[in-house]
Amino acid sequence: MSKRNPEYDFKWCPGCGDFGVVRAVEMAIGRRAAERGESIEKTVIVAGIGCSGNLVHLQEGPQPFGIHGIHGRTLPIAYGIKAGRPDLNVLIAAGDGDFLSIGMEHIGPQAKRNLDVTAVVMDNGIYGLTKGQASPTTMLGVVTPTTPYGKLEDAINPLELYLTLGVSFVASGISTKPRELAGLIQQGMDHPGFAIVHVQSPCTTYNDTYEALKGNPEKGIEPGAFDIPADHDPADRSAAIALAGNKAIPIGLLYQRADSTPMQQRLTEARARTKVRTRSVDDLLTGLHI
Amino acid sequence: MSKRNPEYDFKWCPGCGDFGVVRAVEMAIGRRAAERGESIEKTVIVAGIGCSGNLVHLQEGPQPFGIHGIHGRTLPIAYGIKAGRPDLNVLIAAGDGDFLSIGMEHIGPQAKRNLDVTAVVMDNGIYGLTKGQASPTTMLGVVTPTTPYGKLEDAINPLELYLTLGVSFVASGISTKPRELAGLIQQGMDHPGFAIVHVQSPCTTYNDTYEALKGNPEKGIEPGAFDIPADHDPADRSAAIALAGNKAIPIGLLYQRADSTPMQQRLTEARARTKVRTRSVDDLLTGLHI
Amino acid sequence: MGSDLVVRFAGEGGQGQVTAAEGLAQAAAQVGYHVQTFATYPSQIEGGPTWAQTRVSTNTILTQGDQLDVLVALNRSAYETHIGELREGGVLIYNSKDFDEQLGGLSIGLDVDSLARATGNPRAANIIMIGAVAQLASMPADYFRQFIEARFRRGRANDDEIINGNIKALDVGFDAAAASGYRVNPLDPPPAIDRQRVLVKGNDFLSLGAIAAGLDIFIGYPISPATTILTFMEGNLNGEGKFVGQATSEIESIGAIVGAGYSGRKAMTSTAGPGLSLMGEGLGLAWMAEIPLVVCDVQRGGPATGLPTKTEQSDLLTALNPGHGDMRIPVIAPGSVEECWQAGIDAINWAERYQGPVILLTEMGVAERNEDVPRPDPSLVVAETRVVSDGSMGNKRYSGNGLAPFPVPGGPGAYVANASEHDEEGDTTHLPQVHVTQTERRFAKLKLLENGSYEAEHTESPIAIMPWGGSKGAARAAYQILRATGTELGWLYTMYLNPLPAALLEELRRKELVIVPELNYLGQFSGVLRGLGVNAHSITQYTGLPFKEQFLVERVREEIAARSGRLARV
Amino acid sequence: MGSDLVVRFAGEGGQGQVTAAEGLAQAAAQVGYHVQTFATYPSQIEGGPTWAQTRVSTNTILTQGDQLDVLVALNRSAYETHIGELREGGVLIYNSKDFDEQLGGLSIGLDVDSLARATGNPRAANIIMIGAVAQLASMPADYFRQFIEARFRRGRANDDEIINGNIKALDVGFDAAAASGYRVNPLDPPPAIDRQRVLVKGNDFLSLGAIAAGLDIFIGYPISPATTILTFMEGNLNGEGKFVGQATSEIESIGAIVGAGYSGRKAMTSTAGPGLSLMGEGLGLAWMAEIPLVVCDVQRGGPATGLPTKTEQSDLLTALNPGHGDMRIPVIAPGSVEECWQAGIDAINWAERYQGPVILLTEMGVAERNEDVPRPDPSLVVAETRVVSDGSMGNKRYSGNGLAPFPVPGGPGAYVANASEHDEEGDTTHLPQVHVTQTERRFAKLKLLENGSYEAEHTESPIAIMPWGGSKGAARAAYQILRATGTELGWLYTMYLNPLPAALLEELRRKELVIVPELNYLGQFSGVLRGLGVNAHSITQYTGLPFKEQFLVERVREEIAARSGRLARV
Ligand SMILES: Cc1ncc(C[n+]2csc(CCOP(=O)(O)OP(=O)(O)O)c2C)c(N)n1
Ligand SMILES: Cc1ncc(C[n+]2csc(CCOP(=O)(O)OP(=O)(O)O)c2C)c(N)n1
Ligand code: SF4
Ligand code: SF4
Ligand SMILES: [Mg+2]
Ligand SMILES: [Mg+2]
Repeated sequence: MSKRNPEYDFKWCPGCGDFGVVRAVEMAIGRRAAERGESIEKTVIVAGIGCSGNLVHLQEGPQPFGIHGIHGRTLPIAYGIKAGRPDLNVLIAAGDGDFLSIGMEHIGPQAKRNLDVTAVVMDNGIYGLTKGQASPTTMLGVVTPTTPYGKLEDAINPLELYLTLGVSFVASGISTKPRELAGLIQQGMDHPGFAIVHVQSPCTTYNDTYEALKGNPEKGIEPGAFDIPADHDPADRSAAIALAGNKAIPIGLLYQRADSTPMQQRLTEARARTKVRTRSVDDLLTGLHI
Repeated sequence: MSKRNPEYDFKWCPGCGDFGVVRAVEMAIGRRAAERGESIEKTVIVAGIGCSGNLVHLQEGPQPFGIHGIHGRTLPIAYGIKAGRPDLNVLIAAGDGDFLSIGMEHIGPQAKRNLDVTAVVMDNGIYGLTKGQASPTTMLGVVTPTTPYGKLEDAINPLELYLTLGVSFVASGISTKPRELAGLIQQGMDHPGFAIVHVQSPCTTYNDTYEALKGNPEKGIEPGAFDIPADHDPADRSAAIALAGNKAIPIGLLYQRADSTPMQQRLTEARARTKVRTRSVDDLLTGLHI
Repeated sequence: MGSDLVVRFAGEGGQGQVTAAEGLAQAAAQVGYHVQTFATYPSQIEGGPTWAQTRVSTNTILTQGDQLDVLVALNRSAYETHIGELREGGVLIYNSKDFDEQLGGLSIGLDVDSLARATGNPRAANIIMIGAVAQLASMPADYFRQFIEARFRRGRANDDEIINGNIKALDVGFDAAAASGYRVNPLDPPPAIDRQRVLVKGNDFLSLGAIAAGLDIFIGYPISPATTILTFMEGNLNGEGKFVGQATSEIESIGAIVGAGYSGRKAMTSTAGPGLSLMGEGLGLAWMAEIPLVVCDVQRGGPATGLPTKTEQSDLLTALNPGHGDMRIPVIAPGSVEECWQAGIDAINWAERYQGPVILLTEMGVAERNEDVPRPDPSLVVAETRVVSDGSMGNKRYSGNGLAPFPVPGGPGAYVANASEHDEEGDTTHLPQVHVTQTERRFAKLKLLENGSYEAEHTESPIAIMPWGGSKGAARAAYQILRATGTELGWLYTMYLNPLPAALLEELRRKELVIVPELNYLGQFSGVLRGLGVNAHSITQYTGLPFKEQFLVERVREEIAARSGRLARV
Repeated sequence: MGSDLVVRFAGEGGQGQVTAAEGLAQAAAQVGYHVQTFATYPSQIEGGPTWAQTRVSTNTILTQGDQLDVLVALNRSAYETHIGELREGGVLIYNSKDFDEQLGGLSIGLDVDSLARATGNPRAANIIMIGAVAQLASMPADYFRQFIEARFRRGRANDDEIINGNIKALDVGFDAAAASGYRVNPLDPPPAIDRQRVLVKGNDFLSLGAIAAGLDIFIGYPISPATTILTFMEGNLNGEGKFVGQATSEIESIGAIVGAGYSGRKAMTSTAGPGLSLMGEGLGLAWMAEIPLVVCDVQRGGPATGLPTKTEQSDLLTALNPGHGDMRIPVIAPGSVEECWQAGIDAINWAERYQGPVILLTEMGVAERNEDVPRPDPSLVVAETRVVSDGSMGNKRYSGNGLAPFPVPGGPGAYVANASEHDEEGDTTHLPQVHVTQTERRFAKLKLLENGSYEAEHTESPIAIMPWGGSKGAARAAYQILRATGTELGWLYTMYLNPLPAALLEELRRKELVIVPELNYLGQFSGVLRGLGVNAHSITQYTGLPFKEQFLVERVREEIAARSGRLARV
């Protein structure tokens, strides 16, 4: 927001990973706008409901447009925005619960259309805003207020899921490295098609995974995340799937489809190919004449 | 249904693939009940909305229970039935639109819980009941009333999707071979966990794929389906994924997880492990005493 | 009554009843008659009890017709179900292949399939039936020959062959009926042909209206009886900046048109009850964040999956209040195919005018019926478009007590469109005073829609009949009969159900009794009217079929007789 | 008034206001006072304006209290926002670390954090504040020492140390307040301690009621302010045959409890407005296929995401009519924490009794507040269970005009539970007569629920006040004040909103005017009542906060003065 309202401004808890993500988003959209000589108002942030989605209200400096809707529906809204205005840059900001639980149904369809938007998914492995219940990425066996005997469901592997659903750009970031994250987000926005940047963004209040992600040799904790080796070829989908299947979380660009044709281009091409004639309402009425 | 009402009984079009599927379902549940000395009433068919779902009304002979609900929600309903009555056999009958479009969100969660039900998905690559619109399995470029320039979305590969989502039993059948199909369904029901039997069931009215599936050497049409080689090991998930990735559709059992622990068993084990004490309402009230 | 002909084709799905009824209507319209069709069938692709009806008249037509002049029964069960509706002196044509016992009354047995095969065109059964009906109604054969010329002359090599085959079939029908010696009341010759008329279905006409008002984006999911709007749009809403998409569910549809409306475009979706039920949360978002969009709900029988192919007016309460919290969505419900055009235009205009969601509430009975209506002139359409922000308000999206210019992404005035309560820039706040101000502002905007037109006749009468939606025709017919037979009764009608035209609401509140015929159990609209301080009482019907005129005449008489102490059913 | 104390702790989220308020309530309840708490905060984990209030009384408590005897302001903005509600002679305690300017009136500056640290327990700030408040209200220190004993004595090695630390903190608070020399009206000594009372929140009590009525299956998705029902169930609904699950969405929740209800078990979910909006289609399925189940909707501010942590009564229309088509879901809305127990029981019983869905409609203000209530005796609960089919009806699930035995899968009587219109065995049919019969049968079953209890006082008065849900307390307080000051006014109340107890509806229809205080914009319940033929008119408030007693007193006086020609707002 452009002005600050100390009376009601949203606040994340100290140390929340989302602070890093908002910085990365600002960097990415600011830099990209500057590079293209575009105004920041050409960018729309579509936010989910959760601590994460509040990112849309916490942009510093020149303001992008935003829409902060209902739980789980960022992708349908983004689909409509791009249908209406293919020229806009659409960025999604959502939590793991929002994107992968209630909103999960919307990923596949956008992948199949190759909708030209970039989703930044802030994964803290928990429902933050509703106070710490299990999310789809919470591990099997973890105790939360809704899983008193330990979570009974297997966790989702989001990266593998995106790849199978046919998402044409899949990257993985971490909130502690906002600069690298900004780079991935910007790459995703430049990609012509559906891009997901899945971010490890720990919740200090309900699921503090900083140590688990970083590792702690003294305590014998292996790092839960690792940088994707430089020799990984992002055009190689099988290699990407193999990386995603790793026990630790690969950080970096996993996959980018080379011949990515986004929705709008498909439509334009199909219309041209089938030589659709645009008939006016008057013509159409004439066709109905008795 | 037990009695016939010629005034309003549902009818499939002549040649509809669903005739083969209903036969297979009857065979499977009838034979299984007989083998286990169980009454047929221990089986519930949860039906989706579409031509396919009407299978639930067309059972011959002794009647199983059925629930014919709303479009896309077979799996949530099945989840509730098993939560309430783990002893029942629950079979789902749904179309490709019902299961993979509006109902798609529900597959992952049941896979993660490993809900002990068997879903028979009747895939005709089209919305039959609403008169021939594109479905998620309709191929890119196909012209339908809703895709006048050819379908713009890539088709889903359902088998690959199920495998990635973690479904613990994945089979593929074809309506022209009801006996084999019955076998797969029965195996699915015997499997302790979430089983999907995805069936090619052509729609003679809107998408007649009999020839495409069978092939026609005279016209140079390669068969669109092939039997899974006998040496395929269903315990091998990678091999199953490779099979699913084939251009033609593999028919047979693709995958069955060996150590499949269904939802109810997970709960029972977790409760035992954590030694949960069941407290009566009286005890709970006493805990609130002033 | 000599100017009127009602024909029903009844049998099982797949026997071509709808084609026959529409063909008869088309032929009759071609030569200058007014026509209206109606069809009803079960929710399946093959089989099941199906019938279609055509009314042909020299007068404007209000309903599909109560009683049949001709019943074409294609099987025994159709005969048994429908014979009771054949008027005295009416003629039965039955499929003698299916049941050829001796039937009483004026009946003609025709083995239409064999006869069709004999013409060399096995698909000509419909034409044979049309020929027989035309002969019975004394419609000159020439009219139908013209129709066949017009319909089948398409510049193909074998046009002549096809035309001759069909004319032969027509003659077979003519001859068979002539041989029977039966006649129904002969139709007067048609009025002079008005080439400024079109023959159109409700769903198509409404789609055309929406396009004429500038619709840009349409995203929908198939569902009977709304699917034909989606397919019409897929076929016809194209060109620069236009987009039509098939969604994967109604939850995706509503989300998508929220996004499209937010992006500055005119957006719409169509659905039926089950889809509307899934859109409640999304409609709340549109209400809260003030996004212009139109949801067209084509009502069918409810609740749940209900009766997918039957007509009912039972989604009104959901249309007004589709989701939790305080909202009251504007609703426009066309009463006839003719009104669908303007309803389509107004729905788009209203959404733009008050910056919010609008429900275009129609119903199977209007959506799928054919009517001949005056051809509208698209050049006269006034398309309204929201006032766009020029950035002079900074980042403020909302201000004061009403509407503010709409900031369009890409342009100046960036803000957050927020489904949580929010301040002027769209920042979330729960301060009590902000919720009060914003709630009042959202409702105040409805005032911009209170100037809709309405019909009022005999306003001096303390009792009025006020139908809504597709029950208008039957109510109007009943009203005319009642007035003609000396009943003191006023007429009130509008397609603008919420907000009601302000002057109409005043008029309604002055009435001693307002009788509301509606096709639902609860008496939904009369309940709403009572909520608004109107002493309204419903005549309900919930059969899945439209009202009959005579039924309403009798029920209105009863209501008037028992007018005191009217209370709701539940 | 000497028997009453109202204390508010206000500041930013995370400063422990809720803990302080609940601690004070607990301590006061422990020694025999009646207590009630109330808290309000924004939808975020950290920060934002937050306050919590405790009322302590020697009498039964109806509301959280209009005016404050003590305001504890933890920052400047809290001071500014709330100081206006401090009664004359009330005392302000403020955090002198945050703002230590000279303030007028009776004010005590305390640097609570430093003081807490000085006691050796930095988390003892709450206890210090409680001590100060107790001293100001002349509550004997002994009571609080007892409370600390009871609360912290848990058989740990360092129990003594912890207890002594907290007693020290208590004394710090006592001393600071004593040093100020200020006093609020002293509280009378508590009534004799009633050990048959429990201190409980609405959500917990309602959950206990449902469990007592035999709830088997609970499946829900987290959402404020309903999440605590889900977590309560996860923790406490266990044992043979019981199942609790976290769903992945509300669409999954409702589907799942339909399945569970169908399977023969007692099933329930809980949600708030956004989830309820997503359940419309599923509730239609339950209505249509006649599946017993309970949806508990804990109302918050709406529409859409709305005000997730504020209280409002704006989901009523959606509860009654959650989806398309003709339905009218039974609704039970408890008016206090005490009523939550019975409401939980009745909701389960109703679902079983009429074989269909029931909505248990509560609200943030009731769900999260603590009240001391009489301990119910679970052995006296009458749990109703649907009559199960013995197979003697063959495959018929439905018959005649009302209820039929319920065939449970696994047992005899296989049928299809069908969301499309259907015959007696659940086979789909669209025959008009079947839709008529089945619709009427579904509605006729509501008659089984019309015998609910209600409160009626001074029925001779032509005007009555009739609140619903959580507005009961404030309305009751206002009613008492109005009667005491000579206003002629009757009292009507029930938690059974649909169907209303038949006798109550008659009573309501006899009234000249029924005044309905409710927390929404539309005046939802009065609109429903007008639909039922009752001349009802609302007093509305939509601030996200509960009513104040004095506000209602004044507004009721105005309504009575202007009683003629009452019409709805929209
Ligand atoms: C339809 C609906 N259901 C439930 C909720 C309640 N809700 C708000 S945020 C949230 C989950 C938040 O988790 P996540 O998306 O992971 O975001 P986080 O807070 O962890 O960033 C839920 C369930 C809602 N607002 N709307
Ligand atoms: C909520 C909702 N949306 C849409 C529909 C309309 N509808 C009925 S069946 C169907 C699709 C049928 O396709 P599929 O599931 O593939 O079944 P098939 O008829 O091909 O067997 C649709 C969209 C509905 N009944 N409910
Ligand atoms: S609860 Fe967790 S996710 Fe939410 S703001 Fe706090 S740390 Fe961040
Ligand atoms: S439309 Fe297709 S799927 Fe439906 S019954 Fe006919 S052939 Fe089968
Ligand atoms: Mg999260
Ligand atoms: Mg299909």
